[in-house]
Amino acid sequence: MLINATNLVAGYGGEPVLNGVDIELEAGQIGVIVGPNGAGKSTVLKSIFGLIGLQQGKVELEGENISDVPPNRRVGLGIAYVPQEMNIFQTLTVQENLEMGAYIRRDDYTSAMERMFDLFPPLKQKRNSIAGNLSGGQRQMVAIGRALMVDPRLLLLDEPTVGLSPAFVHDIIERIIAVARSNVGVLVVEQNARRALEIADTGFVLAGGRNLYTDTGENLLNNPAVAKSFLGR
Amino acid sequence: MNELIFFINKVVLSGAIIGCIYALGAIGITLIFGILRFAHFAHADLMTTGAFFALIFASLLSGVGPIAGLPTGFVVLPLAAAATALLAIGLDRMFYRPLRARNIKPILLLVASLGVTLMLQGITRLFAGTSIRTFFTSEKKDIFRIDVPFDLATRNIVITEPQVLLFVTTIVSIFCLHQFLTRTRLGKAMRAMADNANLALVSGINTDTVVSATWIIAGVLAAAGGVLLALDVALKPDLSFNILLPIFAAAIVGGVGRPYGAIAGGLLVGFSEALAVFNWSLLIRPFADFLPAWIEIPTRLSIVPTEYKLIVPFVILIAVLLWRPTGIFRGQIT
Amino acid sequence: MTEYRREIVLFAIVGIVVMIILGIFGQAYTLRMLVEATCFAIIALGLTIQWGYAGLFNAGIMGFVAVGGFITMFLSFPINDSFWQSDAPRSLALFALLVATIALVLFGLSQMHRIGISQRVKTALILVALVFAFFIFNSNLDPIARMIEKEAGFIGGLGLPVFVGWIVGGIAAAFVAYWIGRACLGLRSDYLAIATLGFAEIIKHILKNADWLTRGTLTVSPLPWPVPTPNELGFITARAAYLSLTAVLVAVIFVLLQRAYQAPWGRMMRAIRDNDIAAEAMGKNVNLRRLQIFVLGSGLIGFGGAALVSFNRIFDPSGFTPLKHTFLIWVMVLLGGAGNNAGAIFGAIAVYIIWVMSEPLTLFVFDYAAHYGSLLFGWEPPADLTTRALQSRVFVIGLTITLTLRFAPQGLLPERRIKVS
Amino acid sequence: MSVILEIDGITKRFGPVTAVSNCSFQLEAGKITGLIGPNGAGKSTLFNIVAGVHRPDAGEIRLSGEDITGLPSHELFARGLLRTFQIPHEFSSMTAIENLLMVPAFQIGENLVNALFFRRRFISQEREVLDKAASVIGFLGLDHVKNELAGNLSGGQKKLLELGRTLMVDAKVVLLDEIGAGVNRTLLNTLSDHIEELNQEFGKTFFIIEHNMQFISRLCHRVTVMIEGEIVTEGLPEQVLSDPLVVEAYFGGGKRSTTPV
Repeated sequence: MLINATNLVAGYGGEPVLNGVDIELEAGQIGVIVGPNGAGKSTVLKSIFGLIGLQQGKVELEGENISDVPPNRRVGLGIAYVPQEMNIFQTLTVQENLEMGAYIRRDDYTSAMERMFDLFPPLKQKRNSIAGNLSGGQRQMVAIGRALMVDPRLLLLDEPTVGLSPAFVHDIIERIIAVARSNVGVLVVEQNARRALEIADTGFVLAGGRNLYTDTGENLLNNPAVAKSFLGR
Repeated sequence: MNELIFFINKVVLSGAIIGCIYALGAIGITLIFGILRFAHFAHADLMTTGAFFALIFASLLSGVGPIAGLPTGFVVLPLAAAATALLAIGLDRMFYRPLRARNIKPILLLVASLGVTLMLQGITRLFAGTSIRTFFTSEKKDIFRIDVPFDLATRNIVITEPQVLLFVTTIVSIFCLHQFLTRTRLGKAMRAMADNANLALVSGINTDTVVSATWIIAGVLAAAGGVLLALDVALKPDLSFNILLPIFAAAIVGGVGRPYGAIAGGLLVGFSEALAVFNWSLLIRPFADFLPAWIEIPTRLSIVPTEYKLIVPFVILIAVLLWRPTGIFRGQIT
Repeated sequence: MTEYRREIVLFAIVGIVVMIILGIFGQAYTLRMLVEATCFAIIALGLTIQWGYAGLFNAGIMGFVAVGGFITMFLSFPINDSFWQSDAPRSLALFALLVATIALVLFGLSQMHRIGISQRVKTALILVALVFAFFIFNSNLDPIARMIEKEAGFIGGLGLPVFVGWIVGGIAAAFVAYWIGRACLGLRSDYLAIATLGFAEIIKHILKNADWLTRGTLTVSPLPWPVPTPNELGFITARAAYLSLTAVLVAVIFVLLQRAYQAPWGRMMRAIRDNDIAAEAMGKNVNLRRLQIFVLGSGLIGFGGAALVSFNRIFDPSGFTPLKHTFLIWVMVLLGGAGNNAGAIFGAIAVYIIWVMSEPLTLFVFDYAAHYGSLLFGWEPPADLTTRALQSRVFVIGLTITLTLRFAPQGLLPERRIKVS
Repeated sequence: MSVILEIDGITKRFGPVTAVSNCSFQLEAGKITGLIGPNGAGKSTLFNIVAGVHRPDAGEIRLSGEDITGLPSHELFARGLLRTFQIPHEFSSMTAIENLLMVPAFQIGENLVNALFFRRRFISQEREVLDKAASVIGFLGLDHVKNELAGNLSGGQKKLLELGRTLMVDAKVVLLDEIGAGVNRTLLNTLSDHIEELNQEFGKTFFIIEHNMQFISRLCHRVTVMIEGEIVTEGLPEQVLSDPLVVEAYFGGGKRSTTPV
């Protein structure tokens, strides 16, 4: 098991947002977290990455308990995180953004960078452009590319397609699949539930800070109760 | 022709000189603002303290200068810069970091830097007194008089050795800073953290290292500015307050968080000061014959009287704050 | 009473320290210190409403103190006959007429959008007009100023009662604050600090260099007192009379501010300080209210500054330093506790004692150091050691700020929670 | 039916992005109207335009027929439009009850002269405001923390305080910005009960942005759906929520996302 987070209870002071969430994911698989706003989807990613402390529960990476490791050291352990907003360095060039992603790497990462340009060809021509001037889709590519520069074992993506035009949504989803095929576990939070569950190996439906359903993406898509939990009928 | 030389001496050179000093201070202000998000009021005193360090080292190592053929105060600049950088890091550890750790409002960090500036002032004056000090007690200040190859020119362009050193140091510092910020891993991390501190943390950047690097650069440049200013004129202990607002003006004019903007801002403030008090009637007088007789050229025709020179940067500062608080070069990206 | 134990204990400590100082340095010295401390308390109350109630960072205290001091000098100083007998008053009146005309033209230009002139053109025209106005102003004022300086020294005062000077001084500071506030209160707090500091510096330079108006570096003295002067009553009685006046003023201002703080007005101000967006959404006119409290606080600062300048009997524009008049007040408010009026008074007295006492204490230490230094190591202390001791004040004040922020960020008397039963 | 708030042809662009495009709908007096739509649909932008935070590029907002477009938010409040905040905007260093006391605008004691010299002029009004705040605090079940600093309250209590503000004044329209977001189920039920009670007993008009469908379907009399900056449908909750277009938009990839551009 690549990542095994059990009974996560966490919040921002006051009442916890998560009231016991379980997440399990194998390497090379795509896990999708869906659910209504306020269900705690983003909070799950933040607590797996260590940005907020756990009140209860634990996070294990390949069987090793990493609950007390600070976030910048989790990068070194192979967890990369792409926040939902403000996820690129706007005043740096594309290439510098990628270099910052590789900040903790002491080895030669030119091959990783070339791989990134293969994965996201539009970035190659724009490598010396200021990232803040790129289009929304290209920014998202920079954001994901930055996270991938450490060759992570687990990639955490917080709503990577929000605000993107449909063509780019398709593009980004294709790339996520490609990343997972290179034996990286990808955990995605998505508002765009159907689209995301279609590519999910495992889907986690959250509500009120708890797991409501956990199943394969396909099963969840065909589960009428899931639709009901979304639309309240 | 002499009038033009006078103009070059009085405006072009002296504006550039004070502009360079302001720029060296303003880069530090702007870097600290960009990365630590507060207005560092102790910066001007960091500059004077740097000059005092140089004074101490120069008195310990007197005689080094003549060997190198340079003023002793300049030769010991690396030592003074190192000491100032250490001081800057020490001040951060002692006074700013504990407050940052408590997630205090940035405005209270500003207040803390006021406290630090008072302490620095108190200590330097307690140990060094309040009298004016100069590096040139035993050495003499080389003055270059450059002949202008025109028949009409009888005066010379005058520039002193410290002023030449100032230009060289400023250009070298800016070049090195540019290389550091755009080429090195740590320099890029500094820009990254100024851009988006949370994402820098998420990328695994060690923010403590970046903060230390910021203080080192700010301290070194502050020492350079302070020492060169003291070499150019003299070291007055109450100098710091006179340069505090100009360097803030320079940093804000250039857009806070933008080192290159700070350089432009420093020069702009420096030239404005020089231009504002320049006596324009000197430039007009040669053309008196061409003007109708009823126009009388006053003996003094400057934009502001010399006594008001000090308020020129404040006026620029306030004008920029009100007109465009993001600085006039906001389009520029660091 | 237990509720106010902290206040009682702290003020009692201050009282004991004052008694000790009285024992060592004598009555005249202690009275002088206390008068100055009470004047600073008025200024600190002005700042505590700006920063403590409304969260406005005013770093331009020195400017408002200078305005208050100047006005009180101008109004209360005896009439200068040689000025009034010269041609200068007539020239000045004509000059005033010219200034009024310029102001009218500028006002007219600023209203030009009403006749359909675009904003851009208007701004350009105003800028050009300002440049012209600046040159006309200077070229007309210069000869008058020179004439006054040559024939009469400076224009002198109006010989009005001192208290009128204080009140008008406060009003003038408030008036200046109104224009500064209108321009700057929209800025974020650190820029507001820098901008107000800049304005204060401009005010100081104008006062320092307008010799015809203020005698500049020559200074004006002796300023009259609102109570009989030491020449009439002797130091101790005269200073005691002055102290009773300033102490009553502090008490009156304290009571009034306390009422305002507890009234819905104070509640509204604190709400604006805590969260201006929400306060605006609850119908409070945030910009206007900030301007109001900025003007009120600056008026108090000007009033306190006027009382301070009168007491020192000398108007010296170069003496208005950011160090003494701005940062010292900030330490007073921060140490006392922002938003707590009793805290501001406590802070003013305590910090002023620290400020005044650090010099003799350092001298004491220096004497010992010099004595044993020469005795044991043959160290020869520098000749200006005693003048340097003065600098320890600055260090101690800096240390006090940083220690307060670190260990008592709310101040020694934090803002009180108003409980409702 | 009487219309109290009209949103007429509102358009707002941020740079090249059109966040809200020609949106029009109306709020009926005494009814609860919900605005739903997937993330990024422009709901918050529209809400902020109504609340006076943004100025629209085109269109008009009318409250009881009066044009209120682009007025600063304190003037909107004075005209009877009260908003709450998605992230609680409490006055953190004031007590819970003071948070409520400051809500009514134009209190006599907010005039400085009255505050300084004429306590008698505002004392009776102050007593009324106090009584009102005390009863609201009781209504919210926050009596035990009324003298606690609002900054120390829990997230849920702060949410209740946000709601309590709406009770302090007789606003014509109350705008609720995701009052249920980040709130647990029990508290959500409490909030819904309060809102329902306010609507039924006091006849208050509500305009709600919300993601929680149960909350919407339980409370709202009318629901408006926004997708990609446009209003796609509106009607009774049952109709709207079973509209295949809405189901697709909310659950699937958005109305037009299935067809590549």
